[in-house]
Amino acid sequence: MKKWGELALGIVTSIGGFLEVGSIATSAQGGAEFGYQLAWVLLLGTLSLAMLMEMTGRLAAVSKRTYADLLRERFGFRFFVVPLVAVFVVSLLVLMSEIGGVAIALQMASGIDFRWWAIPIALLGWFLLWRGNFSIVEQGTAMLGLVAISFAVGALVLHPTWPTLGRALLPSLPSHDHARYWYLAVAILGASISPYLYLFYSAGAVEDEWTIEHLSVNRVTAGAGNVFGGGLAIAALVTAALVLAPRGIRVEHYEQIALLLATPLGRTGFVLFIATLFVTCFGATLEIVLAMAYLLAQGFGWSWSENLKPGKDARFSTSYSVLILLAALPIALGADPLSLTNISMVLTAASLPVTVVPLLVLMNDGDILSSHVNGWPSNLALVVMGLLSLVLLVAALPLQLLGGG
Amino acid sequence: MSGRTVALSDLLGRVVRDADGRKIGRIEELNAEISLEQGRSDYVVTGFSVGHFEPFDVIATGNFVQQLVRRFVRATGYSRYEIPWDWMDLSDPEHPRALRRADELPRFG
Amino acid sequence: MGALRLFHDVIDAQLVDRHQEKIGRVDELLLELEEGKPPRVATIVIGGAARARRVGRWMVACHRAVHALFGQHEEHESRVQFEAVRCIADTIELDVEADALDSMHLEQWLATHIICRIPGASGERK
Amino acid sequence: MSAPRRALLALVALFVSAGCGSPPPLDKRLETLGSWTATMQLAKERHGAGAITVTYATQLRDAADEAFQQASTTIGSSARTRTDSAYAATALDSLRNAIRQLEAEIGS
Repeated sequence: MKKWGELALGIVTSIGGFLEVGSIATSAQGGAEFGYQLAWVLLLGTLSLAMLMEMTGRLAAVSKRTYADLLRERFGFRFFVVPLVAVFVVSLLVLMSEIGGVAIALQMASGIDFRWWAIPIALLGWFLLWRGNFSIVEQGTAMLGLVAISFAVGALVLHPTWPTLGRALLPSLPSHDHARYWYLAVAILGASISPYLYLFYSAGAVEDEWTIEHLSVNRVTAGAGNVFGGGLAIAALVTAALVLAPRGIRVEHYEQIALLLATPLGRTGFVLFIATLFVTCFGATLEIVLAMAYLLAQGFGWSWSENLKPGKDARFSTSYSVLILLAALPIALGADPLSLTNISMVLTAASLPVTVVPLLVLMNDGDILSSHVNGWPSNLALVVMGLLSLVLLVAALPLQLLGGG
Repeated sequence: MSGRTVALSDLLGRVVRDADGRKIGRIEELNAEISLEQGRSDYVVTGFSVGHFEPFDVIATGNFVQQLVRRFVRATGYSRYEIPWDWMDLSDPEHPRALRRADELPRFG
Repeated sequence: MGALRLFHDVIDAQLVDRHQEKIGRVDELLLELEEGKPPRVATIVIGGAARARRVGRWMVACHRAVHALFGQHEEHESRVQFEAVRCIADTIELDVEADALDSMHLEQWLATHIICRIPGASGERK
Repeated sequence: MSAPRRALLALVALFVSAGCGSPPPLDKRLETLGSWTATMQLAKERHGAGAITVTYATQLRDAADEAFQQASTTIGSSARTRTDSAYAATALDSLRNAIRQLEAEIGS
């Protein structure tokens, strides 16, 4: 029975964990401006994330060591500095956007300007991390994250034309605004394939003391869980395509996105959207700040675990405490959450090579994975993923200039 | 008489030249074993692995690139010399020299 | 413990003390060279300065600047003789006490002065 | 510092400066104004159907107002010919009306 419990938990975690401010904002903007057409990018992002999480999960289950730990130990500190700095900077920006998302949700509900909510949100998040252990943080936010299913309900109520959606799952070129199309594609990929997701996932596998028996749970969690999560992001895109696009509404401010569910589902839709934005962004806030603390602690060899009392891992708990408050400052000072989100999503896409390419070496290292090394299909997928990440790195900056903002 | 001290990371990646001054590759690994002497059990370096990447040598300074290339590019120009410690002159740690010509050194790959 | 690969197995490895407490990583390994003798694996160095030196001058400058920012001018570095190594596996166990290491200064300072002053911080597991 | 790392830093620096581009062309401006007009109309309809709260609708109105103020001061620079200015004027008018109608809806 324990295996089924973990299976359900696994799926719940990735459903709840997938949607966050980045995927909601980029899917809404994509649907509003290009209808169904960008659905294939979400599919590509979801499958890539599922693959990367399966691999980092397998790495952690077999070797009992996290991805960040192996990155430092196998390649040396001189190399490790690059992913460390890149992922840290990018995750800090995404963390700010997530806190912005929660603040906007509270502003829409209360009418009090989002700036006032930033510090209280950070303090609440800090309190949960300080007192709660790993499973409370992971399962609590994921269970609540299921409210994101309201996007699927919203999309269904609007009766999407399935054949068009089916065709949109295949890559297609835009008819107008090429730079904007590819900019949103990069932002959507950045929103779905975020390094903190698989760093957190591999640390979670160690926190949950996974062993080789968990490889099947790992495959299902990384696979099915993420496909479910990606499905919700596609639902958000479809809802925007059916509500915003026909009316020529482009998403310039977060507030506009609430109309997505208020249109098909009335007042309940409006309330469900605010709950979804609040819960998914708050869950992501906890996940990102923990992932950053894990990255530092595992990289420098400090003691770390969300299951230990803070006194036992002082530098680890100081890190997440300082980071969550630091990330709340720009929002408290009035930084625009939507442009912050867009820039952080594109930067995330640009930072992918430093965490994807090293997997090529680690996942084929018999010392670490013994018989569980990558088969040729996984290696092929990883090489394609590595090339895609290099294309994103090169394309991100010009697209930010041409199609951004 | 305690001798000079050198940091391992200062040796890794250093270009090694053979007795004739020809570049034979970069230090990739140092192998060590326990030696029991005067009642002390110390680890001492028994040999140096010096890797050579014909086409990639320029970029193969970082260990990451070496591991990436070595793992996937068996065919092209990767070869490794295993140099015993007493054939390696470390008087100047920044310019390690092998005390034999390249063709006399045990070679793999 | 047979043959050892110093880069692969030792440097950057996770270190633990007698009680399996994590005490940092092997940030540098010092070898002692003596005429006519094989280089001896002498000292494990744990500390930010040694790490920074491995990356480059700009990193050393960054490291020093951050320390100065926090008003810390002396370097908290630990040099442990390689004889203290008890076991080498995924982690390297040293026959030392975490509290006795200078490189653990920040961990102890934070724990006593800040963390344990906040309720819910002391104790073993949540 | 090794070449790849210097390139990475240059890339990031370029990124930060990428935030501020040149003033958007007129059609983008008109699209934005049209988008906010449509947002006001949808908000009015949704509020009428009891789907959204007054608090939320007011925030949408404020955001639209801000877009309107910004456009009315800066649209002159993109509208060169007389026909452009005509388009700009009508777009501004329709947004102002849409905002007024929403205010009437949530005011009542």
